[in-house]
Amino acid sequence: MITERARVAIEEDPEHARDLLRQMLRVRRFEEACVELYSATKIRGFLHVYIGEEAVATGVMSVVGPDDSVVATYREHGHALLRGIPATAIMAEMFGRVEGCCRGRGGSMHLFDRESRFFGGNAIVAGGLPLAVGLALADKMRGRDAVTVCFFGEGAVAEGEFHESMNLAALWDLPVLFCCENNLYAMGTALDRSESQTDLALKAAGYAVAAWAVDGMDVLEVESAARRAVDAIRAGSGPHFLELRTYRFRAHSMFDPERYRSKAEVEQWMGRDPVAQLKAALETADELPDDTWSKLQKDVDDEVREAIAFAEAGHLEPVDQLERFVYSDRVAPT
Amino acid sequence: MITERARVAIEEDPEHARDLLRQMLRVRRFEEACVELYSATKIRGFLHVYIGEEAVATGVMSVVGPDDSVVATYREHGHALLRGIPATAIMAEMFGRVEGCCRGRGGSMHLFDRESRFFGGNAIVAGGLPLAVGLALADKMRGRDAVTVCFFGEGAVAEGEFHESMNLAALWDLPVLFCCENNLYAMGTALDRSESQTDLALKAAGYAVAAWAVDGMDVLEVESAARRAVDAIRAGSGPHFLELRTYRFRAHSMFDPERYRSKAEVEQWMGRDPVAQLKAALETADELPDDTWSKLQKDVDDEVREAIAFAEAGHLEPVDQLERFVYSDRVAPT
Amino acid sequence: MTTYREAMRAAIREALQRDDRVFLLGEDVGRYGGGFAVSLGLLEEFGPSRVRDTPLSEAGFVGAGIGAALGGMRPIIEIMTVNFSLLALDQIVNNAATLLHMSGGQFNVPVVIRMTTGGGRQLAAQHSHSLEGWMAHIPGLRVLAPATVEDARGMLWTALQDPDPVLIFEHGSLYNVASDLADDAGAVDIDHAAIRRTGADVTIIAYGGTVPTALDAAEALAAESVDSEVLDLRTLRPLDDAAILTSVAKTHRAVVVDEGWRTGSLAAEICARVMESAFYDLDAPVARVCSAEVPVPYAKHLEAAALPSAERVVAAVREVVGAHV
Amino acid sequence: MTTYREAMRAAIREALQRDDRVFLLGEDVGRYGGGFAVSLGLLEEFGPSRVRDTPLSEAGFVGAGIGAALGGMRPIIEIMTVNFSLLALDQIVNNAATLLHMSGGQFNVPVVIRMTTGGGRQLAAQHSHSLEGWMAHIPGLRVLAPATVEDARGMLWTALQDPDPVLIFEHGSLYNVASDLADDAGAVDIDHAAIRRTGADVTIIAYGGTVPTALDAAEALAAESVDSEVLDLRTLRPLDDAAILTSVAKTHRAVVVDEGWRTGSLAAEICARVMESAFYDLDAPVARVCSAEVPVPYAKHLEAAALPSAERVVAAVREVVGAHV
Ligand SMILES: Cc1ncc(C[n+]2csc(CCOP(=O)(O)OP(=O)(O)O)c2C)c(N)n1
Ligand SMILES: Cc1ncc(C[n+]2csc(CCOP(=O)(O)OP(=O)(O)O)c2C)c(N)n1
Ligand SMILES: [Mg+2]
Ligand SMILES: [Mg+2]
Repeated sequence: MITERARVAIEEDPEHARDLLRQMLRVRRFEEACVELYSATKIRGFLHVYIGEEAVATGVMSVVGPDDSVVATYREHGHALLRGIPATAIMAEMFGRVEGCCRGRGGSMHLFDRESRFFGGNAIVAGGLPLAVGLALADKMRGRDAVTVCFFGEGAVAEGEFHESMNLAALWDLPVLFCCENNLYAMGTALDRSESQTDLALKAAGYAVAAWAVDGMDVLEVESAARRAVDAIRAGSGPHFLELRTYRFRAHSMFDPERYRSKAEVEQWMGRDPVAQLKAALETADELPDDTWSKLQKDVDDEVREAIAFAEAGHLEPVDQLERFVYSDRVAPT
Repeated sequence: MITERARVAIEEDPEHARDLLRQMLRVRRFEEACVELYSATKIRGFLHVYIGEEAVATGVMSVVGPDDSVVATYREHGHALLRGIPATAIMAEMFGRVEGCCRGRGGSMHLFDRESRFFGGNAIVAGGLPLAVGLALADKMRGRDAVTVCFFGEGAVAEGEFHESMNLAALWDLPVLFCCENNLYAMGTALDRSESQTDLALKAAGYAVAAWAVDGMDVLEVESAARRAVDAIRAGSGPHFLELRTYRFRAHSMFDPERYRSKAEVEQWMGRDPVAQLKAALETADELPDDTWSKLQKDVDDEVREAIAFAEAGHLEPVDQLERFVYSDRVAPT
Repeated sequence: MTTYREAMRAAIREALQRDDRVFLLGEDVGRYGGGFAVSLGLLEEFGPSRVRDTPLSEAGFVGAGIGAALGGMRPIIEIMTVNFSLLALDQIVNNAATLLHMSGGQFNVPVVIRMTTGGGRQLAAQHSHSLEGWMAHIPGLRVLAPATVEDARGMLWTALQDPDPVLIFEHGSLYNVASDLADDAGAVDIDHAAIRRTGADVTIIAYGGTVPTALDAAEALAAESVDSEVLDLRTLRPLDDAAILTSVAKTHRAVVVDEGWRTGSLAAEICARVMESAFYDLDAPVARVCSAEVPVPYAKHLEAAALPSAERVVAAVREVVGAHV
Repeated sequence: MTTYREAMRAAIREALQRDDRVFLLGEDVGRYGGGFAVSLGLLEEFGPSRVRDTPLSEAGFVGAGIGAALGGMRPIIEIMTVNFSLLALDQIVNNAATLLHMSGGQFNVPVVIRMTTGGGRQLAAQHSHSLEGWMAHIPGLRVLAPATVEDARGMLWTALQDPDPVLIFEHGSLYNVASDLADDAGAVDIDHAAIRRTGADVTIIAYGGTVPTALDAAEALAAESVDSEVLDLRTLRPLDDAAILTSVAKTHRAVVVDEGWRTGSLAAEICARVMESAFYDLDAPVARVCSAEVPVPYAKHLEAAALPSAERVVAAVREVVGAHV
């Protein structure tokens, strides 16, 4: 089953479609490795994987430019990777190494990167939304033509910080793209047990924010919706809200017996695996010869393997540096 | 100009209409006295008067029963008075006397009364909304057929606590009547500078809460809307939201130069004075003979005068009682 | 053997059984079984009204719990971790702690708010706070820190009898601690500190997650013939001054072990009180072993360096005991 | 003569003039002129983008200010009063104070957050908090408490040069205080405490709203020939230990005056530090004059009894100085 949009998109630019596949696969393989490394106690703390949801970040990130800003959640390995943080630096971070993108201080939930304007990695649900509003405000005040993309789960919608942020962004007409990753659960809480009104795009109307729902399992759909939204934002039409309907295939974190949903439901969604879907579409269109696919897989596997080797070989920050970065090193202010 | 509803209502029950007039006048005169007493430094702290908005609390409170609960804001002298707290106890409270309804510990912004289930008097904007949700939850869990009425200004709508409370009340299908006193300003901030979407009743749709807007300058309109909502809530149809469109004739508090609105605007709204309107309607209907009106005024003036005398004659809590009521007196828990 | 987690669960179960005004509410307390599996199975036993999952809205549901208490219920509110309680502080400080006083004694707030606290599990800066000492600053609250399986089992019921708001801080590292628990274990007093080890040379004052640390340190010190008394505060507000002063009067030396950041810690308060009331009893200044003043880092070795450890306690005690031993 | 309010306004104006990355945001800072009239006239001068009214959403606009700082701006966020900051604590503690560390030094947060603090104006329990000492518990923040017109004028610019978040607490009772201010008054240092009165017998340590109280007490004590040194902390985090210890080394006695509630107060921290570092210098335990541990009551006489006063300071000093004078 291949959608018309996929058919056309692949026909128009098969290289780009293959790249999207590759990006999704990078995230998938990287996180599969993370899960194993967690079991091997190489990675510790909380680990939240994005497996099943890769189409969302891949599709959105594909239309985000280098001057744009990105704010994410604790389920952000994929976002970080897609934003351009090297897999090596991310993996080293999760190993707690000084070579990590945050020198080992952040861990899985707190990946940051100044160069690519990747502002975390926030472990407080909805805590990143006000930051996104502020980043967009700064851009607007400085006359910069940039968009701030803010990812968050549907669970965040119940938080007051969501409400305040939507209102501020709309009131001040700010260039923010709110990307609500609706995977139907917040830990064990199904959407209909967290929201009295479960049509999230409709909720955005309460703030006069343009919004629509998107099939978050189809990376081409996501990309097209994100492009439409980002273009509109760049054209000055204020904040936009996308509800990206997706599903996490794995447990919430490494400590989740998954008592709140049925195996059947999970399997049904797995039938819509975004990686498998795009792969099938490319195959149908004869745009994924075996050797291309093998090469693609190998590249991805190499990248992950290298990342692990890099992390393994990494060093620990000397303990006497513990209190560094509580305050800025006293050089001239940035 | 007398509305059809007013004509009918007065015809059906002139006594009741006169009582509504009397209640509004009680609030009006009481607060006029408060303003004077503030200037005379008898009352201190912050003082927020409700002058111009009396129809709202009067109309709503008229349909609230003794087992219902009421939660209000710092602009709550009227609500307290209408709920049945004696004017004497309220005035003594503002004088800081031990005979005050909170023994002088609360002051103008914190009037409470256990007997009439009047739960304050909250000086944190939107801070009372979660309490109202909880009171209604308790009623529902105990199988009590009661409604919790929660008053708040339109400024509160921007707060996260508003959002979280609306969602919880709707999600749990609780008997709460949210009364949004939309007087168009939050201190100096006009509604359209605090909300990206200024149709507040529409906002309630985001929570699947039944809502409508009401002319808050017409006590009969307010009463009828409140009755409809309270009846629906008692019938089990969950929380309701009323946007009561009103206006405060005076400054926000005693420290407000009112630089944010024009005299003309204030005067225009004063032309819709809820007290004057109902009085005129009663006169038109020949239901307010001069002597009735004189008597009514005299009763109200007497009540206010008595309250002041009572407060003046009140006593101070001994200073050695300062630390009382931080924790309950250690008798059996209530 | 019973774990701290099981003891806590048994306490909640007992409360739900004994008093139909009691109910549990919080994020994922129901179907998920609790973020730390404390309430696992209770939904099945008591149903979704009394084991009530909430949306992610800390201010909203904590405030709703406070309102329900005003309305005659006895809610047990679970905030998944102390880190999220920052979102609910307005409700805790401006309402729960304040209503009784503002209302001139009319409205007490019989609510119990439980939360997981502390670091040590590599959860990094936003998930490792120890704010129980900080919260103990607020008049109107009672603050408990059960450190033992017995206290995990017994403090809740007593807290529920309190007419005023009680916060219970459960250190995340304690949930898997197991010990024997009497079959008839039940409510315990929450007014007094407890001596967990008697000793003559120094008083090590600890609470919650630092009690095991203090006991470990005391063991190690015993090998150096330093005889430590370990005092478990149990209740952080109000502090049991008498217990602290009695012990210090005996040992003349004290070390406070507190996972909070040093500046403005509960340990500082204890120092101040000991100085105020027992200045002339002291043979050395009271020492503090607190967390380093950094947002807790993820990397294991950095985190370990940031938090109090038995080694750091031993070192502090050695210093305090000084040349006298 | 310049009032503290005018000095603060001049400081904001100067910042807006000198650095186009600076802007002011908060509730009613614009058309209303500020809840305490600090920003009166600035909207007209700088326009609604740079003097930016916000809706009532403390978490939202404080977080937005933090985000704007990340985005290269230098926001001055006004929280109308400290009481409402409880709604924004998640943003302050979990983001502003933490981002630099979590990001391994990549993202500093150059934001200044101003708020009115303190009691004494009969505003009752929800509008009279003194939480500046409490906030000083949080690593990653710098906390200032200007007590003089000069500091009101000069601290802001220095704070804006700080690459990290700075909280400025303005005591409500100070706004109308007036004193001479040099025409060229400008930025002041924010690293050091200041001696506001030299003396030999006792050090009275105060900050913000309690500095005038301490000075009044010192005057009264002078009449009894007790010669007090008054130390204005100015910066509550990090504390200027050297200044405190130097003065105490001279006087051997100290009284801390702190409007925060006693338990867990900044005063406790100072007691602890003095004990840790100057135990053998002390001739008497350090005393504290703090607020009574009650939600501040409305009635004037009760409120007055709850807050530190010159009389209470005098009494405490007398006790500390004891028989020696
Ligand atoms: C303010 C806050 N409350 C609670 C938590 C604990 N928690 C972590 S993730 C999570 C669920 C979030 O769900 P959602 O926003 O849908 O994101 P998802 O995990 O599904 O990607 C919860 C409750 C938290 N991190 N922050
Ligand atoms: C959380 C919070 N922020 C700010 C304030 C200061 N403040 C007091 S009243 C008010 C305006 C509230 O407006 P609205 O809700 O419309 O009620 P109104 O005063 O118009 O009745 C503000 C900003 C407060 N009390 N609480
Ligand atoms: Mg989700
Ligand atoms: Mg209003």
